[in-house]
Amino acid sequence: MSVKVRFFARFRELLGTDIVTEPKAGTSLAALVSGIAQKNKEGYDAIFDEQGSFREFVILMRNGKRVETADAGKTIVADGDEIAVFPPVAGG
Amino acid sequence: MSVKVRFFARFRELLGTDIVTEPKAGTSLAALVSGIAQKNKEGYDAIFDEQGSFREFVILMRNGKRVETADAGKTIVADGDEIAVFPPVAGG
Amino acid sequence: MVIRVQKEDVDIGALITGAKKHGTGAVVVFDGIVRDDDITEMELEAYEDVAVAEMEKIAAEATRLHNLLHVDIIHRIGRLSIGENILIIVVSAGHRPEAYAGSRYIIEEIKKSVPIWKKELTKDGGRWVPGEHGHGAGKPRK
Amino acid sequence: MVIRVQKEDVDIGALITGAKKHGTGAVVVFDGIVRDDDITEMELEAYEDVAVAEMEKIAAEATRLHNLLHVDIIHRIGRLSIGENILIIVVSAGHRPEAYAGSRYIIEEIKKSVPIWKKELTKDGGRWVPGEHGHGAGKPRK
Repeated sequence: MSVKVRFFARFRELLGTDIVTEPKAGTSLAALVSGIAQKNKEGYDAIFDEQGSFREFVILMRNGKRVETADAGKTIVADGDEIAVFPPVAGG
Repeated sequence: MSVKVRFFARFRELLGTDIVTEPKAGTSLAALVSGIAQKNKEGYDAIFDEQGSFREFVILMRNGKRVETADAGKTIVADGDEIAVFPPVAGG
Repeated sequence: MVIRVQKEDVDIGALITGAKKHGTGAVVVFDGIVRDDDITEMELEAYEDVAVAEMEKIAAEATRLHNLLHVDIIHRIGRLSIGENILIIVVSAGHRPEAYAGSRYIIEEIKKSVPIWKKELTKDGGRWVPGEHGHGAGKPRK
Repeated sequence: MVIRVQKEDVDIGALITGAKKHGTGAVVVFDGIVRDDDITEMELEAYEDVAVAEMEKIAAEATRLHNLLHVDIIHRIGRLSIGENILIIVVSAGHRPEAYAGSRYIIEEIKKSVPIWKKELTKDGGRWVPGEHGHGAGKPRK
């Protein structure tokens, strides 16, 4: 299956964006993002704390809908999903 | 001496405007306006009540400065004065 | 700063461009419009010199109270059709709270104290619009 | 109703004209501007589909809460110079309190939940502008 991961703003600068991955069945949103982020230590540290938990301010979306980071470990990604990971918004 | 009286809005429709008068020395603002208004009963009644006092909502200005109607009887007009008489403002 | 009572309409886009003084982060525009309250047209009348002087005082006070960087106030008079601009207020400030508050301050003060009157013209004649501030109108300002 | 994320600037005068729906008595425009905070330029980035969908929700909610007659929201992205328009909100309503309140509601909600980010470019590099709402961003709406 194929899942697209989009990082924005500072996370995009550190990790790139529109990353198409092919996770195994049963992969959680948290594991997916963690796996991709590990390719760049600074990018990983921007998103995850020392315990490997999402930092408090990180925002996750799955197909345009917010997923609380506390639920990301039990949210299983599906084929065709678009995952977005971004810092607090600052438009306007 | 010469004093100009300007009525606005409904008062203007009833009494005209830019009326140049030549009051006697010592004429009060109240007497001046009352004298002019008497030429048209509807105009007079729009500005004065049955006791001949200014109606509560009437606004008076002398040379662009507000004069409280309660003070109009003791305010003596002077040569070159511009007196304005108008209902509550409704711009904006 | 443009503070005017005039018959002509105005180019709001150009006013906005002119309001972008150094330090501007927000521009707020208020545009009061002739509303279709079963009327045919609206006729506006002003005590012009006093109206302009009063609007200048309001603009200065708004600038002081709300740290505005620029203020324009154009109040139209004469005969206006439904949908036409009556009053245009353009303010700029460093940040949005000041811009909104300054704009709102100006319109509320204009309603209170600027000697301008509106007559709604209808098929059956016309009616003078009552002021929102029955007795406060034209009160001396501190 | 125009709700858009785009690089191009927009003709605010034309938007105001388009906002004058039947019953309009007041139009309020908010124009957010690139402020000169010792920067050279600003670079804006959006999660576009979600940003537009979120702004559409905000416009609908503002319309419902404040009886608006028309709403336009244009949020610009890409690289903008000092003094350029970032965000233009045009609302119309029957009366001014609704127009001001609706406009303000929209900008505050955009700041909270629309996935757009700003980077201030400086002589020494750049800095991402922190959001005003650290953790509320993108919260599910009821």
